[in-house]
Amino acid sequence: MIGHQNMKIVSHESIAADIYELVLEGELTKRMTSPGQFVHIKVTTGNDPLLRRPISICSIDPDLNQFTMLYRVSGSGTRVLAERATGASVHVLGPLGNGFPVDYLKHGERALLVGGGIGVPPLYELSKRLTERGVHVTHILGFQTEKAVFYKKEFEALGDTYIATVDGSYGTKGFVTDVADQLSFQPDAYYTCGPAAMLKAVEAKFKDINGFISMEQRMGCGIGACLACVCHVAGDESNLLYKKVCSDGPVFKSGEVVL
Amino acid sequence: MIGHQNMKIVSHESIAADIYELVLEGELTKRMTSPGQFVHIKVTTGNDPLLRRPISICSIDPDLNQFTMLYRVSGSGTRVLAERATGASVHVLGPLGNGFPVDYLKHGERALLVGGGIGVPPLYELSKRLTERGVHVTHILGFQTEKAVFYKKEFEALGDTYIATVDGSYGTKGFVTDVADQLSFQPDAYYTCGPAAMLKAVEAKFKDINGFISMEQRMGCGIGACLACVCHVAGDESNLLYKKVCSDGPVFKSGEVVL
Amino acid sequence: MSRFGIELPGLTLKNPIMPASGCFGFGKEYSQFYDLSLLGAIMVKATTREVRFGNPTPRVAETSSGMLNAIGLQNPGLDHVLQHELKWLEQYDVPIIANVAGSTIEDYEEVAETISRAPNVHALEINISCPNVKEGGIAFGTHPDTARELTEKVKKVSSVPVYIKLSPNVTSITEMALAAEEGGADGLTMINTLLGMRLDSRSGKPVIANKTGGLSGPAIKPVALRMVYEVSQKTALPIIAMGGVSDEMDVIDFISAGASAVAVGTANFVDPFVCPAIIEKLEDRLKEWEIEHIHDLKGRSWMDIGETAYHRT
Amino acid sequence: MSRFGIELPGLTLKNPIMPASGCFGFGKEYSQFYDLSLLGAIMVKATTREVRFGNPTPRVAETSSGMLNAIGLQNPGLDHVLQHELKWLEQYDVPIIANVAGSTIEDYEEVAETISRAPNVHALEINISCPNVKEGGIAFGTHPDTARELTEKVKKVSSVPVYIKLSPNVTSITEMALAAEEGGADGLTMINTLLGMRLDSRSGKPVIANKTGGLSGPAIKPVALRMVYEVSQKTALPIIAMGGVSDEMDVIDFISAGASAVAVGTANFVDPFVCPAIIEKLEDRLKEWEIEHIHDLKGRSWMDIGETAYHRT
Ligand SMILES: Cc1cc2nc3c(=O)[nH]c(=O)nc-3n(C[C@H](O)[C@H](O)[C@H](O)COP(=O)(O)OP(=O)(O)OC[C@H]3O[C@@H](n4cnc5c(N)ncnc54)[C@H](O)[C@@H]3O)c2cc1C
Ligand SMILES: Cc1cc2nc3c(=O)[nH]c(=O)nc-3n(C[C@H](O)[C@H](O)[C@H](O)COP(=O)(O)OP(=O)(O)OC[C@H]3O[C@@H](n4cnc5c(N)ncnc54)[C@H](O)[C@@H]3O)c2cc1C
Ligand SMILES: Cc1cc2nc3c(=O)[nH]c(=O)nc-3n(C[C@H](O)[C@H](O)[C@H](O)COP(=O)(O)O)c2cc1C
Ligand SMILES: Cc1cc2nc3c(=O)[nH]c(=O)nc-3n(C[C@H](O)[C@H](O)[C@H](O)COP(=O)(O)O)c2cc1C
Ligand code: FES
Ligand code: FES
Repeated sequence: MIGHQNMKIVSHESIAADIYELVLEGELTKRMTSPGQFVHIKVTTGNDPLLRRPISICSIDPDLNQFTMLYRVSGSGTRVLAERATGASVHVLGPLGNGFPVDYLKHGERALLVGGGIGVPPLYELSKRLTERGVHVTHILGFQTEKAVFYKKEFEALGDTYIATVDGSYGTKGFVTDVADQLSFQPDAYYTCGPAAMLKAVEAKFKDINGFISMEQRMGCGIGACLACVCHVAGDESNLLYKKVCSDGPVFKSGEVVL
Repeated sequence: MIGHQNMKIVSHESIAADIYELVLEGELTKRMTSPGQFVHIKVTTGNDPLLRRPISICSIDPDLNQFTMLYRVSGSGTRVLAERATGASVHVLGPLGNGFPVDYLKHGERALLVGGGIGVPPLYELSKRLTERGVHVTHILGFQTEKAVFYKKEFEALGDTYIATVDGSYGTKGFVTDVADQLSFQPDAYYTCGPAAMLKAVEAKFKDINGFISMEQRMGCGIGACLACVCHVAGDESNLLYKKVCSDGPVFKSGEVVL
Repeated sequence: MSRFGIELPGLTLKNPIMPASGCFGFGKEYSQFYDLSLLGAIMVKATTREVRFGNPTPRVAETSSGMLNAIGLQNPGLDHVLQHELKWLEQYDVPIIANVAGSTIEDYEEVAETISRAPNVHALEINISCPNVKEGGIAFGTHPDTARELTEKVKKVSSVPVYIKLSPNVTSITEMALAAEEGGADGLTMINTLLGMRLDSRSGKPVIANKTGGLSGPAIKPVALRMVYEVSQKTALPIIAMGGVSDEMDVIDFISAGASAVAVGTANFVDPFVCPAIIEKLEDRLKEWEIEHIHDLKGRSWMDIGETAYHRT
Repeated sequence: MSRFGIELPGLTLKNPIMPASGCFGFGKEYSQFYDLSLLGAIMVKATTREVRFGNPTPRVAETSSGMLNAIGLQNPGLDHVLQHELKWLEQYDVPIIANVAGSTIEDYEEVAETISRAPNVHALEINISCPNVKEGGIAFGTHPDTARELTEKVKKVSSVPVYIKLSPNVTSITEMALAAEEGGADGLTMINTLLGMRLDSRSGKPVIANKTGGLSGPAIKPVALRMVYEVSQKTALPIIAMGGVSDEMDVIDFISAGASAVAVGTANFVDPFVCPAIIEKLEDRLKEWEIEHIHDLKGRSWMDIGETAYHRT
């Protein structure tokens, strides 16, 4: 169930170019159970920035009552967030939306996790959960450039991890699909999160297997009330059906919605 | 000359009900020479609150490159300021305006300093400067109630100090003018800062001697450009003459402007 | 009597706070956070005759102390709203204000007539001010004659009192208010959003797919307050005010400006608990100030002391 | 050629940045902070025929991401402005845009005729949009016929090009722009402030002595941007845009919306060094983006790629 809490910043550091790792502590963590869900953060009090920011849950530590999010500083809100110091608190609404189904795969099956840029974080908790179940996990992570790469070691600890960078400064030069082309096995399912173009390419490439796709959209409320974040339903000729990314998603089955 | 600097908060504490003492450090302090001048503070980055806040310089420590301001939390800006922690920085523009003339009185003469509420702070540096010159200083400080009293000891260290509270919970019950009625001497000049009603009463009471009155007005620019803070010139029948509180004041000679 | 009870045409409000149309869906999402019966009323999302998908995404963008939206009247259509959304809301003890939109006068008439018969719909809010659709919407809200005519027609068919929702994107909002009054409106709701836009600085293109959108939130409060202040001095109609309300002080400001009740829009997105929080803090504040009834503050921004008019029960 | 050189009627601008009228006095105060010759131009405070004291205080109030002002055209009058303020400004290598206000058409004509002859006045900005005076001001700015007539009359007597300053408090700003164009205006400046108000929540009374005031600052940027976007598509007149500009990205947005140059108002109060800071950062940004000339970005919000019109020298 969705809750809300002023959560304490217990650690906050830069881990790659413009990428921060933020660890928050509070009872709200107890409600976080499904990887791929997100939280809605009010980065500061006051009216500027006004809206909350949707950020994925990257990992959950129920024992410590802590969860981690990774975010990229891009606009006004994340810029302010990056200045908030350890000990301060931020207001968190969440967990929101529906995450990746962890139990879709059984022990011994093979999962392919494909993340692009700031779409990588939610795959981390997912990968932990899948490996706990005995699912074999392979990661393909795409970044712009070497300096933007993060959490490589963390993912490597869980399964094979391939990195692609657009400028070739690290790993394979090119896109995640370029790495996927060279895969020596057929996964039983894929899980992906990243920029829309990447999601489309991944869905097209793996059209024969089932996948779970986490979408992004500009949000107002984050809880399904304002209809800011809708997408069309795949195959709907009336063009009148819709899903809300915030509350029906952000994770959809492949082929469910129009990317 | 007016300067500007991101100044570091070296100490920040609550010293009375809703009253905070803030010590800022930086080279800008070097420019602060005249008691009664003020600074214009941007309490936080971002657009809300948008405008700077005018706050008087309460004391200056040129050796440490530090100055102190005292402020009352009343609205959105001071509320945000009160949350800023030691180590953080606030942007300061100043020193602004014209302060109290310290050299108006000679060694051995008597100054009466009358402050009301949040008008008290600028009198502190003034009192230090006057006593340094050998001027005998008497303070009358008015507050709403006992809990709102601050800097009593600091003023007592410099000269006789009488406190009035509106509710009588501390010192004389009533207004600063009630204390002034009982003064056993005639001061050679008075210096006053506080709410408009108090300034008027003080000016009326001491109409036979010269005084220096620090005014308050809502400000835009703080530097004389926007004409937000004007007041009428006393005795001007055309009603077209004006002074700007920010740059011609905030300190005026008694009888100079319409209070 | 409570500090809060308010009688308005068609509406008996427990308190002056209600969510604004389009910012609360049909209530379902917020019902997970608190009991909707706490609210003074609910202004539900605009309903049109047919189902509408609305505009392409992105539909929202943030601005300094505000947000832009161009949802484009997405809604499941009149029948579905009646059979599902309003039906579902019947479990709560809260009057519903149905927000009516359309492309033609006939659309408005049909929706108004039908929806006004729903048992829990106690008033209509006629949306002649939506800036985000090509036909209808704001066009009706910027010409006094059209607004008057539309009000008359809707009044004829509605079985509950009719509030006209005014657009701020006009030279004289008072003129529009008077046109609505002449048309027989029972009340006014104001303001809808200001037409604005945001560009992506890098590409130079509009962030919102619809290009322009409606500006809401604290940024527009000064404009909304001024308009309520102006209009409340010129018409006898009760006003439900909105525009940037996010705490109890904002509510007091709008009541002081002349409003009878207040709606909360964008602030629900910032804090889903904002409506009950405001109700609680408003009650505390009135107690602290020893104000017997919220309407003792009504119009005090422009009334002489002592002149304060009571519109209470 | 520089990335910045811009030719507009009457004006050769070193760069597209100038302080907005009323937010910079006649420059003296800001000259203690930097060399005024750095600026593209200076829009000086409104000048009326006679000296004016303006409105009682308080004259300003803060709002979320904005401020209200009701200065009321305080100025030392035409003669004094000519003999002292403009004279003093002659020491700087910067074109002056004189802001002209009045209560009657004759007032405007007289001020325009005389002030346009000052050697450093390169253009007039006709303020038909001041919301803070009882007579004149905004009244001229909300009726197309009056605006057209005023423009014609001022054009006849002015010896420099005439820019009309548009009010956002209208149903159709495009209509007003076209009226100015028909009247013979050489350019437009937009927007002036939105009419708004703030109440003191405790007393319920207006904070500003004049009761209402003009809203400026980042809060109004979305409205200003939308209006520039609309107007620039309908008229051939160059636009000097303003409304909430506080950094170089805001400048890029207004140029992308269709403006030829940009003025900075309220931001000068927040940071007196803002104009030269913007000029510097704008140049850096264009370099980084490999944009040869700022006008390569002009109108790109609505123009198709490749269609970008150059208004450069
Ligand atoms: C379900 C979901 C999960 C996400 N998870 C992460 C994450 O784990 N880490 C991370 O860095 N980013 C994540 N994002 C993207 C993140 O929300 C945006 O980068 C962020 O909101 C940008 O805010 P800003 O203040 O930097 O930018 P601004 O430009 O100031 O934002 C202005 C407005 O636009 C919205 N916005 C801007 N970019 C995006 C975007 N790409 N997606 C959605 N809204 C946007 C903001 O939320 C805000 O309302 C996620 C987005 C969604 C929808
Ligand atoms: C020359 C001068 C010296 C001052 N010195 C001090 C001081 O040493 N300590 C102190 O606590 N206060 C001082 N004040 C008053 C102080 O500026 C206000 O209390 C403060 O600006 C209120 O800000 P806020 O964010 O609390 O209120 P808000 O209500 O959020 O302020 C909104 C706007 O109104 C202005 N404003 C509100 N109250 C006042 C006021 N009384 N005077 C001027 N502007 C106001 C604010 O600056 C801001 O622009 C001084 C004022 C002036 C003019
Ligand atoms: C996302 C969103 C959707 C809206 N949809 C509607 C609507 O369907 N009908 C309507 O009359 N007003 C609609 N509005 C306008 C609000 O009801 C309200 O008038 C406006 O947002 C100002 O109030 P606020 O500043 O509190 O948000 C919408 C506003 C927002 C932000
Ligand atoms: C204090 C103040 C005084 C102003 N005086 C004038 C004026 O004399 N003439 C005028 O045309 N505009 C005047 N304006 C309007 C500005 O020039 C500008 O159009 C408006 O503030 C929007 O820009 P901004 O958001 O950058 O401030 C004034 C604005 C402010 C804030
Ligand atoms: S963000 Fe409001 S419905 Fe999804
Ligand atoms: S505050 Fe601008 S002139 Fe004084």
